[in-house]
Amino acid sequence: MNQAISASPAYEAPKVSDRLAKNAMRNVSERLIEFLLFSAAAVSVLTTVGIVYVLVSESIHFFQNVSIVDFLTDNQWTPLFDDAHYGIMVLISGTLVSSIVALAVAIPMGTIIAIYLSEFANAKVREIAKPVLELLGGIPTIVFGYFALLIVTPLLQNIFPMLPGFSLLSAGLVMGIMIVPYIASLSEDAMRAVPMSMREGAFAMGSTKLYTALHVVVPAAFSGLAASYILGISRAVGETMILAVAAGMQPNLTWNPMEPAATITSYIVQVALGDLPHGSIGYQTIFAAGLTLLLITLAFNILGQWLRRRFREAY
Amino acid sequence: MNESVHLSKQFDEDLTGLRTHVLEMGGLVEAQARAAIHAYASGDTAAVKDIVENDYRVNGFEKIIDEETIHVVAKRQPTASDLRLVMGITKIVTDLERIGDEAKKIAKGARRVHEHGQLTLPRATDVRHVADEAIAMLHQALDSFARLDVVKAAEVIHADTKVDTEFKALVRQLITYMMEDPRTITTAIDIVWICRSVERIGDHAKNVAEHVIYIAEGRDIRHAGKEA
Amino acid sequence: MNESVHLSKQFDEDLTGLRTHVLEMGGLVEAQARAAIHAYASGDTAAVKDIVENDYRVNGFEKIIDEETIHVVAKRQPTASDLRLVMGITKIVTDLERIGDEAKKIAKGARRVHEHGQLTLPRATDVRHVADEAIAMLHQALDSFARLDVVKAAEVIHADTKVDTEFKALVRQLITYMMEDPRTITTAIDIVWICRSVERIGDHAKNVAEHVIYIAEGRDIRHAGKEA
Amino acid sequence: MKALTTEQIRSVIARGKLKDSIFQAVGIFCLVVGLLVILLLVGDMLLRGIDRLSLDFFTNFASRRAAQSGILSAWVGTILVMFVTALAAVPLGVAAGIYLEEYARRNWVTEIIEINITNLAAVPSIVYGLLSLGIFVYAFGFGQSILSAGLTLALLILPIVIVSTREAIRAIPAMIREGSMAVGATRWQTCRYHIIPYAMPGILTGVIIGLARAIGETAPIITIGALTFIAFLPPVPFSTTGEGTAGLFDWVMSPFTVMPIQIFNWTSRPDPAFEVNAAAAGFVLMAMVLSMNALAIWLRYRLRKNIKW
Amino acid sequence: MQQIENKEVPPLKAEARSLNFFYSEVQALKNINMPIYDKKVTALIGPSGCGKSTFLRSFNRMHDLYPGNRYEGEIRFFPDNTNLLSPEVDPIEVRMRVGMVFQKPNPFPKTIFENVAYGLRVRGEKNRRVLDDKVEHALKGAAIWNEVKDRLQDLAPNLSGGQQQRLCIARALATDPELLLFDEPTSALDPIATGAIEELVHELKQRVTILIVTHNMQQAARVSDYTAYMYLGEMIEFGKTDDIFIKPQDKRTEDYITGRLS
Amino acid sequence: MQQIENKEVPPLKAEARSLNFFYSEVQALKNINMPIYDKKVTALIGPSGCGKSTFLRSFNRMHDLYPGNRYEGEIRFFPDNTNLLSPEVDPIEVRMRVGMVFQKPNPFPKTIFENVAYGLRVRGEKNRRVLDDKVEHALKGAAIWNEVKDRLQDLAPNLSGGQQQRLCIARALATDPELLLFDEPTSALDPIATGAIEELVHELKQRVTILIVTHNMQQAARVSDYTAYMYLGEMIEFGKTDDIFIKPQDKRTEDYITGRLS
Repeated sequence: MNQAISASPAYEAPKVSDRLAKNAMRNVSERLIEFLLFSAAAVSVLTTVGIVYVLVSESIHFFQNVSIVDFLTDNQWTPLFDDAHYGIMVLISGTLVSSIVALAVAIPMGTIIAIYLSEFANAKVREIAKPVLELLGGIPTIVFGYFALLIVTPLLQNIFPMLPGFSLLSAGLVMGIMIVPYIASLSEDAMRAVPMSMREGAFAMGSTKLYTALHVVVPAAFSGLAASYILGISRAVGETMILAVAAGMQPNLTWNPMEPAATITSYIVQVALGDLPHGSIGYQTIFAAGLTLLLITLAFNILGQWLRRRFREAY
Repeated sequence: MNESVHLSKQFDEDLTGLRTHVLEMGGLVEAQARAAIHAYASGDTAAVKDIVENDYRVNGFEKIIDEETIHVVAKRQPTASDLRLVMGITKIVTDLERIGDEAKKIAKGARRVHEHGQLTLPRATDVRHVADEAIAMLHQALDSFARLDVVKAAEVIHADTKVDTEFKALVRQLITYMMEDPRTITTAIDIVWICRSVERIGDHAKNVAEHVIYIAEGRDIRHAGKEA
Repeated sequence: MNESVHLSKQFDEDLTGLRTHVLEMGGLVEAQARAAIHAYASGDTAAVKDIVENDYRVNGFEKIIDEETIHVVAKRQPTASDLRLVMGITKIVTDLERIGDEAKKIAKGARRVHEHGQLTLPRATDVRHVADEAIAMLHQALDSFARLDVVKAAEVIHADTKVDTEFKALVRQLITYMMEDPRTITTAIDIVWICRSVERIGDHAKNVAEHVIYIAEGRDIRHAGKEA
Repeated sequence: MKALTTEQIRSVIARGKLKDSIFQAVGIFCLVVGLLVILLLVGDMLLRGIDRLSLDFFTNFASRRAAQSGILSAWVGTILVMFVTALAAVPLGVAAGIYLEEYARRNWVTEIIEINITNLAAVPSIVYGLLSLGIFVYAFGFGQSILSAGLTLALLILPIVIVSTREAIRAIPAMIREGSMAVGATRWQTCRYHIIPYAMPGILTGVIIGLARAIGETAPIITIGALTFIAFLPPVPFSTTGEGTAGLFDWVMSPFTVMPIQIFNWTSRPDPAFEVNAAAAGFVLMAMVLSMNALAIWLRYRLRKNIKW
Repeated sequence: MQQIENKEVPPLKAEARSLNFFYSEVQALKNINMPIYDKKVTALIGPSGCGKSTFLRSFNRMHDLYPGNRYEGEIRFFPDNTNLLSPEVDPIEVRMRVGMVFQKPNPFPKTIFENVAYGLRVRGEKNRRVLDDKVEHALKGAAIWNEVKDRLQDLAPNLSGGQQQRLCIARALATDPELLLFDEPTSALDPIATGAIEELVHELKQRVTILIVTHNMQQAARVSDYTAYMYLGEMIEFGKTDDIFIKPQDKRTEDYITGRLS
Repeated sequence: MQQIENKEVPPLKAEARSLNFFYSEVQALKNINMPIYDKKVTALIGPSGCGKSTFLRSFNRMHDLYPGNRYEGEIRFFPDNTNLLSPEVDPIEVRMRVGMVFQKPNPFPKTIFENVAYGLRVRGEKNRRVLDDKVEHALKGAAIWNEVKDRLQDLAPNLSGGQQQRLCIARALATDPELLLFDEPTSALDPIATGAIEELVHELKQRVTILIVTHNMQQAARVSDYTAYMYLGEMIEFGKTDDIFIKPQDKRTEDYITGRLS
C-alpha cells in the first residue's frame, strides 16, 4: 500500500479489512467505563429524588393532620404545645426579615467592593484582597453565630438599648457580612471576565473609570452579578446556625428586625436538638418546614436561571 | 469581462483607469498612424512635425500605463480575469508604443519623400490602401479590447495575412520602379520603409488581438499553427 | 539582486526558474542571430533551415516564460524587487522573441541573397561588423540581466546609437550600389532588410537593457531625454 | 452640529474625575469594613480563648466543668467524618463531572442531571440533614453514626466537586480533545492521558474547598442528631475493648461529635465560662478551615500558572 | 531610517518626534520620527512584536491605562501643535480627539443606538435630537446605516462580526475625531467583511486622518497612502505606499515586503 | 460542478462520492464529488461557512465526536477502496490512518517527546527504542528536529506558535498517516511562521497526501497542486491550482478568486 508507511522500519501494514474493522474489545471496555461514569452522575439525581421523597412523604403524613390552609394562614406556630398551631408564615416572616437585613448589607457592599477591586484597585491590592475575600467565604457559619451573639449583639445594644439578647437584626447583619465575600468574589470574577478590549473601547472614547465601570462593565457582566445576588439570597434564606444561635428560637410573627424570631431553619435545628420520636407529628413538622424552605430556594433559583439566560454574556 | 463589481471600489477604479488609458493610448496611436499616412498620401507634410512631437505622448502613455499596471499588481494582487487583463495590458502597451514609433517613421519618411518631390512611384493610393487596412486592423483590435470581443479579435488576426501579402506586392512594385529609374531609388527606399512600417502596424495590431484573446479566454494563441 | 532567500523555497525556485529560462532563451536567440549572420556573411546557407526551424523554440520559450510569469504573479503575489523582476521579464521576453524573428528574417534574407549569387555589394564584412556589434549588445544586455548589472546595461543603451548610425551608413552605401547597378536592386533590397533586422536587434537589446535597469533600480528610463 | 468647546469638555472631564475619586473612597471604605469585621472576629476569639488553648484542650473530652472541657472527641470525630466524606464525594463527583463533560450526549437525561446539579448546589444544607435523617438514619438504619454524617456531607459537597471538576475540564480547550482523538485515541484514553491530569489542579481545589465547607457545617449534623456530649472515641480497628475485638470498619457506625457542634453546644450554655471554650474551639475550627481554604487558593494560583495551552 | 522625498507634501496632522516608549524596563519604541499626513491613510507594518501596535496606542495614550509604561519624546498634534504625550495633557482629552478601532470588534453590551451615542453621552450630551442626528450621521459614515436603521434598539452584540466592526467605527466617528487609529481592524473578520472595512477606510479618509496597523502587508498596500515599516521598535522606512511596495530603499524593508528571511 | 480535464491524472488517494452531511437538520454539504490525488496537495477554499472545514473533518470522522451529525454518501479511500464513512468502519481506525493538524496549534501540555510519541502510545507501543526512533523521524519530517533535539523533555507549550504548529505536524506524522488534513493551519500564526509551515507542506507531499482548508486564497495558490472552491456546501469547481487562479471556469469561482461581490 502506501510507500511512506511501508518505508518506515517498525511498521508492518496490516490488512485493511483488519485495521478498519471495529475493535470489539476496545468497544466493550469503553462502554463499561461510560456506564460507570454515568452511574456516578446519576447519584446526584438520586439525591434530589431522595430529598423530594423524604420531604414529601413525611409532609404528606403531616398534612393528613393539618390542613394546608391552616398551615399557610395561621398566625401562630406552636407545634409542640398542647394547643398546637401550625402557621408557617410565622417562620417565613423570621426567614424573610433576617434575609432582607442581610441582603441590604451584602448586595451594596459586595457590589461596591467588586467594582472597586475589578476596576479601580491596582494589581497588588487585588492580589491580596481577592484571596482574603475567598478565605472569608470559607469561615464556618457557627463561628459567625458566635460572633453575632457574643460581639455584635452587645455592640448593637449600646446603640439600641432596647434590643433584646436575641434579635433578627444582629443575626441578619452578621449574615450580611458573611455573604459579602461571596457576592464580591463572584461579581468580581464576572467583571474580570469582561474582556479588556471592552474597557479599552470605553476608555478610548474618553470615558472615566466609574463611567466605564457602570455603563460598560456592569451591563456586560450583568448575568454574573445576578447569579451572585441569587446565590447570596439562597445563602441567606437557607442559613441556619447564625440564626439558631443569635436570633432566638421563639416563633414570632413579626416584620420588626429588632425582635427575636425563629426562622424555618432554626426551628428545624431546635426540634432536632430535642428528642422527638420518629413518626410523631412534631417530627413531621420539620419536614413540612423543610419542604417550604426547599420551595422558596427553588423559586429563587429558577428566577436566577431565568435572569442568567435573559442576560447571557454577550461579549 | 466580469460584470460584477469588486469588493473594493478602488480596485474597480484602478482597473477601469487602466483600460481607459489603454484605449486612449490606442486612440492616440491610431490617430497618429492615420495622420502619418495622410501626410504621405496627400503630400501635406505640415502635420509631420505634430506627429513626431506627439510621439512623446505615446511614450508617456506607455510609461504611465506600465506604472499603473505594476501598482495594480503590487497593491491588488489580481487573479484570474483581472490578472489576465493586467498582464495582457502590459503586452498590448508595448505593441501600441511600437505602432506609435512606426507612425512616426512613416511621418518622417513622408517628409523625406515629399521633400524629394518624387511621388510618381508607386501610386500613393496603393500604399494608402494597405495602410488603411492596417489601421482598420488596429482600430478593430482596440475595439475588440474595449469589449473583449474574441470574434472581432480573431478577424484581426485573420486580416494580417492580407496586409502581409499586399506589403510584399508593394515592395516588388517598388523594386520594379527602382530598376526602371535608378534616380528614384533614394525615394523608393524611403517608401519601402513606409510600407514596412505599415506592415508592422498590421503585425502589432494582430499582436494586440492575440492578447485580447488571452485576456478574454486565457488561451495563448500566439505562434499557433506556425510551427510543429 | 536580493541576496537573501525567500521564506518559501518554492518561490525562490520559481524565480530562479524564470531567470534561467530567460537566460536560456536569450542564449538561444543570440545563437540564432549569430548563426544567421554567419550564414549571410559566409554564404553557407545550409544552416538557414535550422535557424528557421529553431524559431519555434524561441516562440515556445516566449509562451512558457509568459505562462510562468503569470503563474508566479497569481501564486506568489510578488512585490518590490521580485515584482520588478517578474514584470521586467514579461517585457524582456517580448524583445527576445522579436530578436528571434529578426534572426529568422536575416537567415531567410541570406538564403535569398546567396541564391541570387551576388555578394559584391556591399562587402558582407561591413554588415557583419555592424551585426557583431548588435549581437555583442544583445550578449551584454543578457549579461547585465544575469547579474542585474546597471553599469553594463547603461553601456548597451549607449552602444545602440553607434549601431543606428552604422545602419544608416550601410543603407546609404547600398543605395549607391543600387544606383550604380540597378540589376543588384533585388538583392540589395534583401540586404537592406538584413541590415534593418540587425539594427532592430540592436534596438531590442537596448530595450532589454532598459528593462534591466528598471528591474535593478525601479527607474523607468525608457524614452528618457528623447523628448520634452 | 455644534462642537463642544475645550472648556466644556474639560469641565465634563473634571466632573467625571471627581466621581471617580468619590467612588474610590467608598470602595476602599467597604473593603476595609469587610476585612476589619473579620479581623475583629478572629482577634476577639483569640483573645477570649487564648487561655484555654493548651495541649489539654486537645486531649480532654468534653466535661460539665468548663475549665476541664476539651475537644478531643470533636476533632477526632471531625477528621473521621471528613475521611468518609472525601472517600464518597471525590470519586463520585469527579466521575460525574467527567461523564457530564466528556461523555454525555445532549438529551433529556443529561438535561435533567444538569438542572439537578445546579439546583442541588443551592439547596440549604439543613435540607440535606433532613434527607439524611429520613434515608441514612432511619431507612438504611445507619443511625446517628459517623457513616451517616460522612455520607450526608458527601452529598452536600457533591455539587461543589462536580461543578469544580466540570469547570476544570471546561478550561481545557476543545482542541486538546480533538487533537487527541485525531491521532486515534479513544474517549477514555483521552480522559486518562489528558483530561484528568490537566483538570487535576482544579479538581483538587474544588475538593479541598468542598471539604472545608463540610468541616464547618453544623446544621445537617445536628439534624441527624449527632450527640453533643461524647466522652469516648470511636473504636480503633482491631483494638480490644470490653465487648471484644473491634472490626476494621466498626468505627464508622460509632456515635460521634464534631467541632461545630461542640461550639454550638458551648455557645448555647448559659454559663459564660463556656463562652471561653467556644471561643477557643471556634478559633481552632477557623484555623482548620482557613488553612484548608488557603491551601486550595494557593494550589489554584500556583498550578494554574503551570499549565499553558 | 530612510525617507523618500516628495515634492508635494500634504499638511501634517501629527508627527512623532524622537519617540521612545518603555514597558517598565523594556524599550519597545526606539527614537521614532514619523509624520502623519492630514486626511491620508498611513499604514504601519512589520513583523509581530515590532512595536507597531505600541506606537499606534501611543497616539491616544492607551498605555496610560496600565502602570509602569513610560513615554519619552513627543507626538505633536496639529493644527494646534499640542504634544499629546505631555504630562500636562489629560489623556482623556486626547482620547476625545483621537478615536480608535480595535483588533476584535468590541461593541458594548448595549443597543446599537447607545453604542454609537456613547461617546456623546460621555461628553455630557443629553439632547435627544442632537443624539439622533449624530448617531445617524455616524452610522451613515460607517456604511452601516442601511443595515441597522430599523433595529437601532437591538443589542449590538447580536450583529455579525463585520457589522460589529463597522459599528465600532461608527462609535468612534460619532464624536468627530481628528485622527482615527485602527489596530489590525480586520484580523478577526472573514474576507468579505474585511473588504467592506477596507472600502470604508478608503472612504473615511475624506473626513479624517487614519493610522492603521496591519500584519497583512497586502492590506497595507490596498488601503494606505503612506506606509511605515517597523522592526524591533525602530522605524526602518517611511514612504509613499507605492514606493514602499515597488522600490523600497532599505534592504530590511525589501526583505520583509518580499517575504525573505533576513 | 466543473472539472478541468487533465491528460495525466495522478493516482487517487481518496474520493468523495455524492457526499452529503447534516448537522442535525441542517445540510452542510451537498452532494460533493471530488478526487483527492495521491501525494498531492489539495486546497479547499471558499467563504466562511461554505462547508470546507466540515468537508475536511469528514475525512477523519471528526464529526462522530459530536452527537446529531449524519453522513450520506461515501468517501472512498485507496488503494484499499474502503468507504471511510461506512458505519462498520471504526472511526478510531480511520483517525489512525488520517492525521489532522488544527487551526490553532494544540500541543498537549506535556513534553515535546511525549507529544510526538502520543499517537504511538495510544496504539500500545511501549518499546523505548521504537518510540525514540519514530519521534526523531517525525520531528525531522516536520522540520523542527534541529530546534528541539536538545530539549525533548521541555514542555511543548513553551515553544513559539510556529514551532508548536510544526510539533503538531510531527505528532500527526509520527504514526505514518496516509492522508494529512490541515484545517487552516496558519490562521493563528505570524507571516514568518506561516511561511515555514507552507514550506513544510510543500516538502511533506513527497511522503503523504495532503488536504488543506484555508481562508487565505493566496495560501491555496502558493501551496496546492489542486484547488476546490466550495460555496454554500456545494463544490463549485475543482481543478489544477494554476487553472483555478488564472482561468477558472465557473463565474462564481472567478468572482470569489478576484474578490468580487457576486
